[in-house]
Amino acid sequence: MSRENNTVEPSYLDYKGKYKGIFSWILSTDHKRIAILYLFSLLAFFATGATLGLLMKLELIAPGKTIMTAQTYNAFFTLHGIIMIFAVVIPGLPAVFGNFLLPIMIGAKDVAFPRLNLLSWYFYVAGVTLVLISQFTGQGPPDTGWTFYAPYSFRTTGNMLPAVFGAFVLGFSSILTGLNFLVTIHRMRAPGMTWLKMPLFPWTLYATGWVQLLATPIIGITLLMIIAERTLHIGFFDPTLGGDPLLYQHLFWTYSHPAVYIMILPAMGAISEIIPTFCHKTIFGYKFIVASSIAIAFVGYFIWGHHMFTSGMSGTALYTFSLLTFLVAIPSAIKVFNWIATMYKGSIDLQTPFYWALGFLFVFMIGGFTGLILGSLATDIHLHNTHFVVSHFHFIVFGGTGFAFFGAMHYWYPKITGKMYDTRWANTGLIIFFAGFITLYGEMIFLGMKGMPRRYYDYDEVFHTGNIFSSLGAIVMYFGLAVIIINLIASLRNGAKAPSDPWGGKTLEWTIPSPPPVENFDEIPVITKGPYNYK
Amino acid sequence: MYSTTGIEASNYVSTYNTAFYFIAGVSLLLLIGLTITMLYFVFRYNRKKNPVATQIEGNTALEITWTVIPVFLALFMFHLGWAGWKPTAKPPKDAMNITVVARMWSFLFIYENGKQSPDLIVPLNTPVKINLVSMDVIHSLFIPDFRIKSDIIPGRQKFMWFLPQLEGKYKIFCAEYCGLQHSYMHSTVDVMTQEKFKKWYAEAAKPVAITGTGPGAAGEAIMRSQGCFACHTPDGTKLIGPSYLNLWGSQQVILRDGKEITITVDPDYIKRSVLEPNADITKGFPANLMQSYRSTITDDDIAKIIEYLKTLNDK
Amino acid sequence: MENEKNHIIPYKTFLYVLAGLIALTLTSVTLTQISLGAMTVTIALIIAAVKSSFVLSIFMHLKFENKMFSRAVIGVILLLSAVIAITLLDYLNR
Amino acid sequence: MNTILVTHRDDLASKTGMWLFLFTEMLLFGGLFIVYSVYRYRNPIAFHQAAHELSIIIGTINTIILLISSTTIAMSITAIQKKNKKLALLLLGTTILLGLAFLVNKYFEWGEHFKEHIYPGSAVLASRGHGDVLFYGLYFFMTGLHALHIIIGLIFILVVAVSIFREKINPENYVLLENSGLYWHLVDLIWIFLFPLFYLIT
Ligand code: HEA
Ligand code: HEA
Ligand code: HEC
Ligand code: CUA
Ligand SMILES: [Cu+2]
Repeated sequence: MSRENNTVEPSYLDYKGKYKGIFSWILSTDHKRIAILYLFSLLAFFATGATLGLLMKLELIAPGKTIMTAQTYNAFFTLHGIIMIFAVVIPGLPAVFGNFLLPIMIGAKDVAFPRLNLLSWYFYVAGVTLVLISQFTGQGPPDTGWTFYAPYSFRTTGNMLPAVFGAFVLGFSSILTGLNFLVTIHRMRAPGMTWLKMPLFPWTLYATGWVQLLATPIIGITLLMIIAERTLHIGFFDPTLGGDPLLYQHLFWTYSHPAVYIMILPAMGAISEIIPTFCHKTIFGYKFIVASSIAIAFVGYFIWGHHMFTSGMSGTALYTFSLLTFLVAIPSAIKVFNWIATMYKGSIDLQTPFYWALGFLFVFMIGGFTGLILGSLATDIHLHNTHFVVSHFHFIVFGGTGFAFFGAMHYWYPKITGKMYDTRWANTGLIIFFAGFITLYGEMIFLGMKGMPRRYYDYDEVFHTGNIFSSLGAIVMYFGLAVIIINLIASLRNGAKAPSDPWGGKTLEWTIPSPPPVENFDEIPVITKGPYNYK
Repeated sequence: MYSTTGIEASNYVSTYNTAFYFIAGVSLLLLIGLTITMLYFVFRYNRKKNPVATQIEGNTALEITWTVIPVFLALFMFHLGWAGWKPTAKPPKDAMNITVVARMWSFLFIYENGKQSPDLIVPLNTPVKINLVSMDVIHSLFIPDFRIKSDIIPGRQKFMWFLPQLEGKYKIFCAEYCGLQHSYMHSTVDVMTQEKFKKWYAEAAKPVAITGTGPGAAGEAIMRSQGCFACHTPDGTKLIGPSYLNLWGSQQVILRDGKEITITVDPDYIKRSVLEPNADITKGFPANLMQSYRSTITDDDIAKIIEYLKTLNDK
Repeated sequence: MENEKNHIIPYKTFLYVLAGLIALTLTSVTLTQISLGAMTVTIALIIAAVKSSFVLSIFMHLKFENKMFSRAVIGVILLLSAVIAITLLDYLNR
Repeated sequence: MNTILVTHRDDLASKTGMWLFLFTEMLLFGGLFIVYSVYRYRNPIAFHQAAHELSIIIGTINTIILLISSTTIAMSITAIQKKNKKLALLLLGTTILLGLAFLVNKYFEWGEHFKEHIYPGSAVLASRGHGDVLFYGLYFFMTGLHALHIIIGLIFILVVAVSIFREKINPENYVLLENSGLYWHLVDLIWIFLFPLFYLIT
């Protein structure tokens, strides 16, 4: 801590480089500045997507037309899904916190390919821009859902091409980030940091990197095939040309199932950082957590078929996919148990990030358990494409990845900005948010069990009561989120100055000043001990 | 939809319940147990109560325990799911065959004697095998009360079967997103006693029930059962396809082989529009949305449809 | 730094490999032209696999590089084969 | 490794990065191979007969062209290691010429199909049935994507050649040349599989 005030090096925020003003950001190859670029663009897209979600819920508050037409509703859930999946939760933690912290946590000065890193941000923004362009050009917005199922995606008059191409470009951005992280982790760990001395967040980024690298090309080529089929009428998936629509689903989910682990693994990594810090205790079962990350990444590659249980796959395929789906739950179970065991005999400091971690554990379990119910063949036949599925993935995507994202934001906020935030407001926001969240998505479980199909603009009267509750939950959540975001923004101005290690964390990022200097480390540290050493 | 009365509307309800209640039960126990443990730790090992943490690196015996137990639980969950699915693949030999033709945005059920109906009418306690045919995109036939659903894939032979066990009317939904009116693509299963069904089935002469009276009533009934009104309106509102109002005898600009020509709407044109809708595309409307009705509409029907269209002029 | 071990492969090696590759190509062309029934696919693919292992190990230096690279390549190939196999699990059993 | 960032150079890192990129390329084509195997399995006869119409001669010539070009680019690495700049450039030039020859062949081959009105979306093709539509769809898409990779590879090699000429790539620092070689070999590798799948298995 002694270095804090007499550093010669300016922080990355004050650094004066070649360029001025906004150019010093959008042309910067500093991993920390790129992370901030990602953070702000991502929050903007998240706000867009979340507003669409809220509007959809308002439409669903009563049967029949409430505030929008069916066409608008269909376009909304499509855009909502595309933005939330491809532009928010897939890049989410890796692109923002991974970019900022990965090099620091492994004791490096930057990622392996800084310029490639900046390029991937440009791809990211370009991809989302294309998706947004598709809304306002051509004959109406795309209306296929984020899954672009064939053959509907060839029949619709919606403006598919920019949206599909946008998703393709976003995939490219994701690949470049993954590639960069893999090389960085392989080549740039500080001297003495062996694989098993690496903190868990970089470990999950490593596992994620492989999934990004090896799964994303599959959707890339699939989206290219859709484009070719729509423009050149090459027969791939359209049954009128001899194609098989199920093959499209196979290819789509070959990527999109592993993609859900791209979303959750870094989230699990962030939770694995938060819990030991606030328990002031080394993590329980480090090696098992590492192994389970790799197991999730690996097994997760082979269970895509559980999205197609009612599509008429062969019995053998159903058997295999369902069995493997249950097996992939085991590594997640191991993680949950180890996290809870870490709290045992800890010295728990109840700060906002820790509350988020507790919230994460709770909603992640609900999401995971609803996942198990969907993984079972007999039950999925009834629940597939109902609001039960919608509930499952909001619990686990928003509840899992989203909670971890907000947890990480509150955990690393002092490091990134150099300011402390107001804890009281942060906790208030969290409580409102949590209450809204459970009402909103909890109710959907029962709607789904009753048989309310998803992507329904209008619904039967029997579902009305449940939808009222659910929609009210969305409004409550809206206020909670507003409190949280406003508090964080206000703290940028009013917050107290953050010390270099406000929480008593032991990983490398807490050894350097807040905010970090441009080069991260004056001197590259030499690692001799494990990452969570509280002795 | 989600009956909790304990009476099972189809043969799948009990297998569904077994799997669901086992998985949900174990999950709920774990959720409550783990949450309480977590909260207890947070309370008991709070910094105020426990200022110094005890460092514990791990415990291999524990790790093995909490790996192996979930593995067995998970395998059993899988087993229940598989056991519940298996019967769906094997329809009984004596099952009654019905074909469903799904298209944007209606179902049409066709019986072995040629009878057509927009609702699914089945006899109690008789296994029913439904052959699934889609004319355009993927749809999905979903009967929540029966706990059964199956996608209907264009270009593929598929079936689903079930045994209705309780008299009554139940909802059918389309559960695969299929475009604008997806949420309006629903229908009803009507499970009736064997005798009642036999009577209904024997009224084969009239494929569809005519509700109205007047010259166009038969045509309108056909169009209602075929689902034409999902895309066309009789009152001039533009939906997906052109409205029928004042269509008959009017001049229309159409695209034939990419060239614009003007035609007069006459019986031939109507016939072409219904049987080969993608040969002539009305200007300003998308091609490939309306698919041929050759398999379900006869020339006789078309004549009736024309009678109906005539009634829509100059209102 | 690891940049030091620059293995130099003599020109001759490459020419031998090229000769081998061309020979294999011609073999595969002739073999598949005689009708071998179901074996044709297998033979053609085996020859292609042999050819690619030459390209990978010699042209692409895998033989002389850190073992990590060859392991990764094998891993990726196995992964892709597994994905194809699982997809076919559906199609072969419909 | 603790040198200052700007002058820091890590050849192994850039080679690792290149390999990882090649993995994504392998899976990109891998997706198409999945499609190919499924449709071949479902339309064995049509695929069998359609493959007869492709010219084995052009295919074989193109295979050999690519193999030679792979050899020349591999040899140019040896040349640069032996500090023989002229030979390295000559070998790279040969590679580029061979790559262009491949494209010219492809142009004539495709032209032949177009003359027979066989191209995606053509009425003639549609009238021949689903199996043919799928076969030719895959054929044009896969060889087209492959040709696109050839073009990208040629540009890459051209850049490398210029850098060698300007001695930016030199016996001390030639990882870029190695990377362009890796890319080119991958393109070759993919062709090694495309060739039997489309031309030979008849
Ligand atoms: C972050 C993203 C994420 C994650 C991590 C998961 C995790 C899981 N998902 Fe989910 N899923 C989605 C995102 C995600 N999912 C999305 C977006 C969709 C919908 C896509 C669409 O159609 O639009 C979806 C859809 C989906 C389906 C398809 C439903 C349908 O359409 O019919 C299925 C079916 O099997 C499924 C299963 C699972 C399972 C078994 C897990 C498991 O990994 C969960 C494992 C976790 C636990 C089980 C909890 C912790 C464990 C314990 C506390 C110990 C006890 C455990 C045992 C006894 C085994 N998911
Ligand atoms: C990360 C993923 C994510 C997130 C966070 C959300 C968030 C929300 N989603 Fe979801 N959703 C998806 C991913 C996600 N969604 C996906 C993949 C689908 C499937 C799409 C498909 O079918 O193709 C889907 C589908 C989906 C449906 C189903 C549509 C249907 O099938 O008929 C519904 C319906 O209610 C819904 C609602 C919501 C709501 C109310 C929120 C809310 O939680 C949003 C709540 C947030 C707020 C209300 C706060 C907003 C705050 C601000 C605006 C201020 C912020 C300011 C700054 C950041 C500066 N979503
Ligand atoms: C999926 C939506 C859809 C359904 C269902 C549908 N149509 Fe159409 N129909 C269209 C569209 C779109 C057009 C305009 C494009 C074209 O001509 O193919 C059209 C055009 C027509 C035309 C030509 C109208 C004109 O202005 O030239 C007639 C007649 C017609 N439909 C009759 C029917 C009948 C009869 C049925 C039911 C048996 C039916 N349609 C069902 C979408 C539909
Ligand atoms: Cu038909 Cu949805
Ligand atoms: Cu999944």
